[in-house]
Amino acid sequence: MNLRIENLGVELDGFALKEVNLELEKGDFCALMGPTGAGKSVLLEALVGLVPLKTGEIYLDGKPLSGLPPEKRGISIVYQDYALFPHLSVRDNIAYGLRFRKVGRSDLRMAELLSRLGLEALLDRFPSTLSGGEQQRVALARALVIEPEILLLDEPLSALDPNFRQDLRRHLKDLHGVGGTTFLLVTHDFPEALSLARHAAVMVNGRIEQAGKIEDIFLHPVSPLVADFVGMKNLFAVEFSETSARIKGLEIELGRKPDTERGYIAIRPEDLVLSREPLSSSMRNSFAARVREVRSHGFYAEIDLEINRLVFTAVVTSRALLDLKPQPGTSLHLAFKATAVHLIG
Amino acid sequence: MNLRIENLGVELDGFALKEVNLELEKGDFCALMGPTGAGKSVLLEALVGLVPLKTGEIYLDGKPLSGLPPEKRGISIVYQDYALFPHLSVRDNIAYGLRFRKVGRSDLRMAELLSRLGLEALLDRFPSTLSGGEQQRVALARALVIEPEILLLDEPLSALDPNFRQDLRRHLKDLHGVGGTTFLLVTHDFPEALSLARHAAVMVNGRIEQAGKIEDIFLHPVSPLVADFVGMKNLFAVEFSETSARIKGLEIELGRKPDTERGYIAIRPEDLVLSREPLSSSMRNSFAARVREVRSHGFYAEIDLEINRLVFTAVVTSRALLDLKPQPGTSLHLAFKATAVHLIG
Amino acid sequence: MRKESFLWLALASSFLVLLFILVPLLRMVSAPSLAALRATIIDPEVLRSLWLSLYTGISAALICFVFGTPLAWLLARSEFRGKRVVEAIVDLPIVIPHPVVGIALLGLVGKNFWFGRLLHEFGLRLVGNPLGIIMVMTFVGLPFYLQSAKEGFASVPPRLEHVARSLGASMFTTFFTVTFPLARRAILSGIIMCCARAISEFGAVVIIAYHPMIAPVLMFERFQSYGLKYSQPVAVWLIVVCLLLFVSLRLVGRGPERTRSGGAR
Amino acid sequence: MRKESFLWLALASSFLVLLFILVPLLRMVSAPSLAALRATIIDPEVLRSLWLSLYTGISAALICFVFGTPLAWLLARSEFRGKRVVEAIVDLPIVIPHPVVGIALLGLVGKNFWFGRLLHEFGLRLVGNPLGIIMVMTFVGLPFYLQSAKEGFASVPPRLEHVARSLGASMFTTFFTVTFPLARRAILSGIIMCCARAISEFGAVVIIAYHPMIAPVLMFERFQSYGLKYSQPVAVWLIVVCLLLFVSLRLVGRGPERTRSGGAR
Repeated sequence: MNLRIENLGVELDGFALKEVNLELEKGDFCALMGPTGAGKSVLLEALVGLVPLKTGEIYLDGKPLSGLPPEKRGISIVYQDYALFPHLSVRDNIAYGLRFRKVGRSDLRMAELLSRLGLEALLDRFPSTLSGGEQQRVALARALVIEPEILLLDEPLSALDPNFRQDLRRHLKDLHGVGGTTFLLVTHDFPEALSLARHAAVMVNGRIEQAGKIEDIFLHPVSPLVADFVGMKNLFAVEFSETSARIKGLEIELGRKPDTERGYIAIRPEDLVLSREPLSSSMRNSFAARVREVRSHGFYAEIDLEINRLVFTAVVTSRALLDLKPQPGTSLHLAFKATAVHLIG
Repeated sequence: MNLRIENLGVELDGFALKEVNLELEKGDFCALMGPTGAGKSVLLEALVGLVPLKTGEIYLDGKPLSGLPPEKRGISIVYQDYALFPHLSVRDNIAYGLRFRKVGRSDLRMAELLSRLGLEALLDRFPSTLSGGEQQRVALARALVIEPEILLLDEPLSALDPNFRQDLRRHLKDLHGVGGTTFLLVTHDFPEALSLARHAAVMVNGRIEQAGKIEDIFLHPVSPLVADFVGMKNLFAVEFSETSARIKGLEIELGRKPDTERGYIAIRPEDLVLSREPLSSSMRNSFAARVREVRSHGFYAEIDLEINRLVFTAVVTSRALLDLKPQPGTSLHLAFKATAVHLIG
Repeated sequence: MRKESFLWLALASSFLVLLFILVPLLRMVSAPSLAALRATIIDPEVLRSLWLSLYTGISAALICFVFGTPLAWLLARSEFRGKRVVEAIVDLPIVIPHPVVGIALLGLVGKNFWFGRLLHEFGLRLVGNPLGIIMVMTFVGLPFYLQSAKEGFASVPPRLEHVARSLGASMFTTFFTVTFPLARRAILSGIIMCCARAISEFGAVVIIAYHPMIAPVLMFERFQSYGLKYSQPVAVWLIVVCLLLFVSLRLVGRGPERTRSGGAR
Repeated sequence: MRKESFLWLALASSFLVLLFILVPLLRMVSAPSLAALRATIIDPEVLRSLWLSLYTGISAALICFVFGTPLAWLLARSEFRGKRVVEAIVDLPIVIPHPVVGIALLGLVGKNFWFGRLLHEFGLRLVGNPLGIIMVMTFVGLPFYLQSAKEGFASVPPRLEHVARSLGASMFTTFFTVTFPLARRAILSGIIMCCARAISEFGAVVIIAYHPMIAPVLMFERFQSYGLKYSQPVAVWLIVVCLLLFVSLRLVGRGPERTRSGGAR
């Protein structure tokens, strides 16, 4: 294991991290997700060595870090607000760390980063003359040129304009392949994590709720909190009987028999199929529903539908919206496969 | 016309509004959209009377406003950062304007707003103890209790957490129905405008590029700038011949004959239909394409496809993604109706 | 280890600085015997000078408050050509050597200038008079009040004023219901700093008015006539009176605020 | 109309305040004849006192810079119990009446206290000596330097320091390559304010050292011995020298910054 966080606890102004455990392999790209105030940034600060640990230990390549000051840890950080040195040129910003860490072939390394990030033309400029996207690329170069063991990214995209965001996302993917550096990306945006990371951990209230492959978290959230966070809108507390789940008189076919009698089921909004007429299809669950509300979001729209006072949210493209023409109060048919129903907790 | 802006010009620190014309009917809900820095907030400040006009005039119910100080205009404003008075309780904040404007039945009006916005329990609290969503509801009540002619909303949702955002959006819709107040909402978020407003104006570089019904702007943008802003990703400069458009050897059927020889065409990403096998359908345009990149965004994914070095972007649901399994380099079939092709400019 | 040595160095240097400020003051306060202190505070000359220092200082601070507040507001809220020049002018009284201040004011209101003679004809005696002392104190105290009040006004978000205007409040009402209440603490701090600076002034006052004697002048006279030992008790009492004044001002200023935001976390 | 009347009132009051500060100074500067000014500046006693004022003031500012910088940094960067007490202590020299400062320092280093006698035995004479003047000036100038330097450090985002640390810089190196360069302007301002306050001091210096005479003391003596007219030229020259010093310091401090961010918009 490259990075191992063991039973880490931090207390800070009444806010606390508790029993945080996490392991990252060398060269991994892990996303640390969670709602605002979950403690993601505090965990990063603990890794860098800026806040004292109350319990636990952090190991890097097996060596404990807790005695080491930030400058001895080999952990670089990139902040949301770039944090470039305003009194230094782009060149001096990027080269800042090189005088402290002896990096072999640092000239080559620097040249390669500059060319990959398209920064050659900006070397003599000062940070205040750069766009947000350019500044963040400089910050990335500065953090990576010293070949850190770990690169921490604290919501590096969220201050950027959408156009730059996409651009930087591509750069991040690109750079991750090159060195052996492990990336740990903090974000409160699940789609962003999904598009970048291989593994992920979801943090809620100072604890890690779930960690693992990002697809697994997306497909099999272990708790309602995680389910809600990864966009499983249709989350219901149900009673199981045989291979079906019951809630408010509604019987939902699961196609398999759960271990417990009670639990949660969740269905992704995009797994709900809507139609004006009942579909004759292989989908095991099909109901007549009443439209409650339609929220258009440009590319896609969310439709709230009611069945027996149970509200389902479906996502359809704006295109489909024009075909379905759903109006609050009218009826539509709603169907979904038994395999689209996820059992939680 | 309730509000008429005629040939308005403003100069401010090197930034300028030029020849702004806009008309709003009484009780309208209009969205003022545009990228950051387009001058939307400056226009609001000109309406409130905080920046001097260089040219033009603003008429409210036919009367010119330019001589009037802000307090005589009958135009309320709600800011992104709430701008509540921190030294006054919620009650005193909301009632602040009532001592200056004689509003009939102000008690009734206040009681109704409090109940609609769910603020009754918060009356004795101070702003610093409220959540962002609560603060914005108080700001709304404060602005509306004096029954202004016009309510200006300066990105009222963008500082809120996504959960509160939806909640406040509903409140805005609800409140708009009640009084006769005209709403003018500034946003740089097209989906937000689409879900709230009836009419819209798109502002770019200090000018109004297009104004009209919001659906018309969505469906028929007049310029590439507007098209890009409302999410028309597939925008190409083409030559027309008969009822088709040519670009890089590709011939796209339009189903109608354009007036000009050259121009732009745009196709919404969600109007592109993807399939693994060629579809035998009524769609007039069908091509084999190579997948270049797939970007997942949770509910939906964007796929870049290449045909003759022309890049198309399609939007599909995550569900469809699992069926199509597109990998960079593989082939897919891309089709769209002739009616999905929009002629611009 | 290196990290700690840097911190220790900083701590050591800081301690040195604090000791340098505190030790002389503590030594002075502890030097006079209680008997000497008691004898001093019933000396009518001392009482008169303390009282004179207090009321001239407070008057100067109030004058700064009344006339300085509009200027502080303008400096915080508006941009205009020559603003930096105005700010430099406002800071001048800090930079001007204290006897120079006295000489400059005396040159204006003294009898060898027409303006001074004019004042004198109207019965307005400033030289050797509490009014003259207040004038000098206002001069040296102004920058301290303006600085603090300006910062106070600048920290009130202009948006709050815009909202108040759009809700129907005039510029005047907006100032008194929004801007001023929110800048209250800074304004009070400014008044206290201004008052403190005024009461501490010696070099400028001594030129305009050796008599009636404010406390610092009395102290100086006793030092020159009788030596260190006889000036120390007056110094102690002056410091005690000033501390009482400032602490009570702070308490008065803080009281209402607490009640008001009682619901705040 | 109401809006305008409010603005006019504010403008009128502001003008009054600016006139109150400027007119006495302008009157004083214009009062002495050119001949008197010329005669004054070749007077060796005046030259000596100006030079003494300058070098003691600059020395005091440099001492504040060297010993005060760590304290300013700690106050800007760390939270600790009793921080408000430390801040109050640091502000004390502003509030203490000037002769009291002199009396307090004299009480410590004078011959009727063991510490003073100890210093004297080691050959360190402070009373009636430039060293004593520097000590007094350091005392009164400290708060001005600390205030400005503290604000300068506080305005440097801690994140920049965190990044520097994570890139391998020690606390020490981070301070000298990031924190200090970014707070440079505020530190320079602090040095200038401190120097100005030091040179302007009179009441405290006159108690520790009437001789050798700094310029304000000389001015005071000429005022007392010969009257207003003979003190004005010295005052004018002192002001001219101070202004030259501060303007050149500002220019020196600004020069490199401009070159460096030459590419900035």
